[in-house]
Amino acid sequence: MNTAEKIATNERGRISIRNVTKVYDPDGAKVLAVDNCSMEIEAGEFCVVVGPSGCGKTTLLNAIAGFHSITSGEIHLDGELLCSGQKRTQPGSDRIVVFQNGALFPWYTVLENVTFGPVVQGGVNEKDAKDKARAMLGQMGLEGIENNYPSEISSGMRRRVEIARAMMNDPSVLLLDEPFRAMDALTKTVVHQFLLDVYDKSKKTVFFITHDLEEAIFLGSKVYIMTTRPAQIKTILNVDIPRPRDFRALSSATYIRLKKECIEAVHEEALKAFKAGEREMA
Amino acid sequence: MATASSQQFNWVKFRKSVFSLTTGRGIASIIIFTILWEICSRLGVPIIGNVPPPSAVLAALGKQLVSPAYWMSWLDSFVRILTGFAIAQVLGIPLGLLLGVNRTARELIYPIFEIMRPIPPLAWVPIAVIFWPTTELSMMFVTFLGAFFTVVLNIVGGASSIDLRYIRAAHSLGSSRSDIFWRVMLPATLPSIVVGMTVGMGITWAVVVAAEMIASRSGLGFLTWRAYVAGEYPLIIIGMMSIGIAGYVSSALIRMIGSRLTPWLRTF
Amino acid sequence: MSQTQLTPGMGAGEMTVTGVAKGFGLGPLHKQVLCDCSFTLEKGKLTVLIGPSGCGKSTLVNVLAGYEAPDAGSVLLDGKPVCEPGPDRLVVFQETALFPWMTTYENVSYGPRVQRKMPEAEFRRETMKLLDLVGLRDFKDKYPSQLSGGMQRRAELVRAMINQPKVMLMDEPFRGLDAMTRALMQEYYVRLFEEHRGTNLFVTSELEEAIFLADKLLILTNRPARVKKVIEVDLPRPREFAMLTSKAYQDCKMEALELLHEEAMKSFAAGAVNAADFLEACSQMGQDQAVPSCKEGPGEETRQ
Amino acid sequence: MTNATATTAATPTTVTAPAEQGGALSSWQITLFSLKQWLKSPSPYLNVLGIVGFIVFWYLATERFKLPWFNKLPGPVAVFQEWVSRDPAYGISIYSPEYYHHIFTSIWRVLQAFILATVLGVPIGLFMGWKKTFKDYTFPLLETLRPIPMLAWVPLSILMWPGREASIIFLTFLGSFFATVLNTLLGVESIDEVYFRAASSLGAKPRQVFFKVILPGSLPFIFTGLQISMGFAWFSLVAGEMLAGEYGLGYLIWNSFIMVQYPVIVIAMVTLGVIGGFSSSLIRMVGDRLMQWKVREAAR
Repeated sequence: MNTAEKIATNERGRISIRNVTKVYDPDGAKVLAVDNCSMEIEAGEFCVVVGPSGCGKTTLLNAIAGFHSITSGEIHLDGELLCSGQKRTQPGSDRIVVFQNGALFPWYTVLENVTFGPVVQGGVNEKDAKDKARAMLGQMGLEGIENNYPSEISSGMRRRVEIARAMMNDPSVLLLDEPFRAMDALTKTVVHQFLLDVYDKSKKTVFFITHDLEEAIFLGSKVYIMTTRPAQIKTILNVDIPRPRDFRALSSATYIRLKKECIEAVHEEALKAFKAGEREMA
Repeated sequence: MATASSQQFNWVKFRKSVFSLTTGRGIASIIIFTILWEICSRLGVPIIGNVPPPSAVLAALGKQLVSPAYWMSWLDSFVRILTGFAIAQVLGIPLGLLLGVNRTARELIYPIFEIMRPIPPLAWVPIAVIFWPTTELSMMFVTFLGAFFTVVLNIVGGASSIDLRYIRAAHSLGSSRSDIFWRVMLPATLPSIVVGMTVGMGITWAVVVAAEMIASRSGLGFLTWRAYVAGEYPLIIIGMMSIGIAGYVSSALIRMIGSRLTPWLRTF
Repeated sequence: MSQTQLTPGMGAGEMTVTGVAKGFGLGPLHKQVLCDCSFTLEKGKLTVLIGPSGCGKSTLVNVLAGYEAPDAGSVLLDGKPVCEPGPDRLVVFQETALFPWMTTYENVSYGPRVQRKMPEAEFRRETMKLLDLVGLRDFKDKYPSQLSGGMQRRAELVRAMINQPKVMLMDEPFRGLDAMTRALMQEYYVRLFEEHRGTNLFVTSELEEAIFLADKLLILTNRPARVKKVIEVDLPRPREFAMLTSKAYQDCKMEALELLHEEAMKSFAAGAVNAADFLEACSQMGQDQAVPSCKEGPGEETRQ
Repeated sequence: MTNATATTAATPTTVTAPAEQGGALSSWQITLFSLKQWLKSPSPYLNVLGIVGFIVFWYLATERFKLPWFNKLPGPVAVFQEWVSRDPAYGISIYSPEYYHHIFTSIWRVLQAFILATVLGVPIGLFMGWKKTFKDYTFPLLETLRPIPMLAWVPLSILMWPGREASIIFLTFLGSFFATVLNTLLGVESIDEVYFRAASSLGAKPRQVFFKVILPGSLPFIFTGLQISMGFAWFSLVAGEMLAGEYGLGYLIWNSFIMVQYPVIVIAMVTLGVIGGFSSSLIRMVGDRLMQWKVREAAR
């Protein structure tokens, strides 16, 4: 199945993370957030990273996005060095992030938000960008809300608009930082399906962070389970549920088997993180 | 590790914050400002040239620091501030709480506050002078007014925005009416009381200085005004600086007391 | 007193709700929220209330707690009518309503302190014991803002438990926690319940959580809310996470899901904004009704 | 109540009917209905009662019973008679051009100072929030000057500027300038980091970040700042005019005090209050106009 995926994808979006280590040093107390972590993400792969909160997953994502530097190791995108201990490439529209609590600009309408990328990058006139955005929103089933402000639409809608905003820029990689956290289960199922549809159509590389195991298995092609801080890879899971997936995948034998397989591993890490968190707070 | 650093004094953090670029730039900017001021003043640049140069101010400051009259002005101003401010708290906090808790009282009295609010406190000076038998009392009254409005308005705002869940939880847990007031409403409004006090203190200083300039024979405001009338221009700057320091110290004091009163708001 | 606390089922009460109706607003702005709600919270049972988004679950909790009087119908606790809030029916709120200005210890001991029925020494001992039970002894002098989300929920649980209420009303208490902490808290809560066997009402919008916890599942209809169906959940106790893949669980989920789906369709027809997402979720599932699948429950966009 | 219960219990479907009608009602009907409800509640009467009670007390204390201390104050009747008199005893009433001259002088001064403070303060504040280096150099200076109350600047300002007009405007400007700068800075700093990250991730260049994120994002704070600064402007204007003015409402208050024309003091005070309140609501209106997204958010 992997080969089939490869043919469908253009070859953009291969991420290779090599021996990345990150040490935070605020006020002299050294905290090891990521410890010698390596991953190879194929172009067009849906990669999900699962780990307890505060385990350093976000640090990894921020390094890829260009928000943070790393202490040592290297991250490459399509063979080009993105960042290493010495170098940090500025954030750019080839790696777009969808944030935890959403980052649609509240002062722009949905349409203005979606056209933000093309407009600031220049090269397109505003009318073309708007037409393209309308077409894209239409394709994604989001028509009729172009002139609303983000505060006026439901949280599920908001997250979908944000994904549309990212897709407008035709990025190599889509970075999702626990985008569906704090959503109730129902809304989640809707946005999950939406994200899967977008992925199936575009075959972009997706780097998805979450601490919900079920979500991870349902969405991902490959699931990396991380340990608590310092983050290391504990298990790698190949999810061989065929695509396109929908909710039925959740009751498939493969899904239940995979879930059973790693529920213990995740639970153990969660407990560890929970205890560690309490010790730190005491 | 984290526990250790939170309890012991963190030297690395301290060094970092004291010897940072930000501090250096801050000091540099003040030094540059002072030098520019000196130069402009000496060269007689229009407008700024009329201000006495820092060197003259420094010379005058030496004389003032040893003069008892200068320190008497500090004392006089502080007495006025503290009296006016204290009365404003004593009357304002209960009234604010009453208006916050009791709907009828709020609807009856609050509109009067709304109407009075846009009138600058200074506009009250003449009326106060007419009303009160002595100037001292009228100045205290104006000081009081400045702080009073701010405190009451802040408390009413705070009391009416208490999260309903807290009151409900307290009800459920079996609180009496007085328990709800003392253990829930009061602590929940405390942060807004503190904010009201801090802002009120700032206004109080502004009002006192103005009142002293207009109607008094003592205090820091009078010192500054007299310096102008008498043509001792460096003394104007000294007066201004003294008022600035006094105002800053009293706000810092209020903030300190405030953070004592609301330990749960401290950032850890 | 402390002994009774640990004896299963002791001090638990039975709550009977008959024909409760409640509406808000006057004249043309009137909105009927609850209508003819009748059910019983059995002694020592964990009843879970689940219903579509914005259907009035919180209003119902407010009525049971005595914060709001019903327009019609009656709420009886052990035969006596409920008319005002009291420590015999305690509410654990959405997010948490720990008083931010009190330490954990002061929060937990608040009830006995203001009820003035127990001498200080006794409730001090009791508080410490309960804090020990939930592993918060080391945090007794911390303010709620210094606790993690999970710890806050545990503190709030014991703040209610110390009063030995006849009924505990949990209004979506784990809302807003992340998936992992939430799972841990569910486990924690279900252990606590299985030891103490008080009468509990648990309100949630997550079907998976509901079935995992419940003895009895009450499904509400759309606004104006009524009890649509009562489902007995006969999964064995103690509950384990492994049960989430069992046949009995799947069957139960399927039944509940269908009912919720029906309600969502109705609410969509009535033009509710929040229902749009729900209906979409359902239509995705509608492609294959035979397999009741995805973990899922009605969502609530806005806090009530 | 029992009647209502019967219908709800018997035919649940009819219960939804009023709610649906509520949705179909036009907005002005709902407004009208809420207005009626409001008039039925005690609040408007209590509001009026409070204000009337205050005026009655003022009247009784000053003009009727002439209580000690109060008897020196002008009473409401005297003030009102003077205010609407065609032939005012002290020369100030709604018919005298003098009155409007004072008002317009004050407004004109505030307007100049306020516009100057906004034009200078908002960009400086935005720039401080945008470039850390700039903030490092300017902020300590601002913090050193800020605790000095505007009024303490009066003598210096008279000394610095040629002519009274300039020094009064300078004072008024100072009052509003600090509030504007600080609130703008606060506004920039209150913008969630995530918006900067999103913008840079979408390929925005620094200049675009400034115009498309910093400016709109800090607008709510800027307008709060402008309202506060308008309050300070009037505050310092009154001080400046009292000490150094030749016209204006502050001068009118002080002059009437010296000339023992007490009712005029109250007239001027009330006028100040009305204009002050009006000017700050004007700013709020402009703010709402510019921040449709905020208004709609609140409407939800």
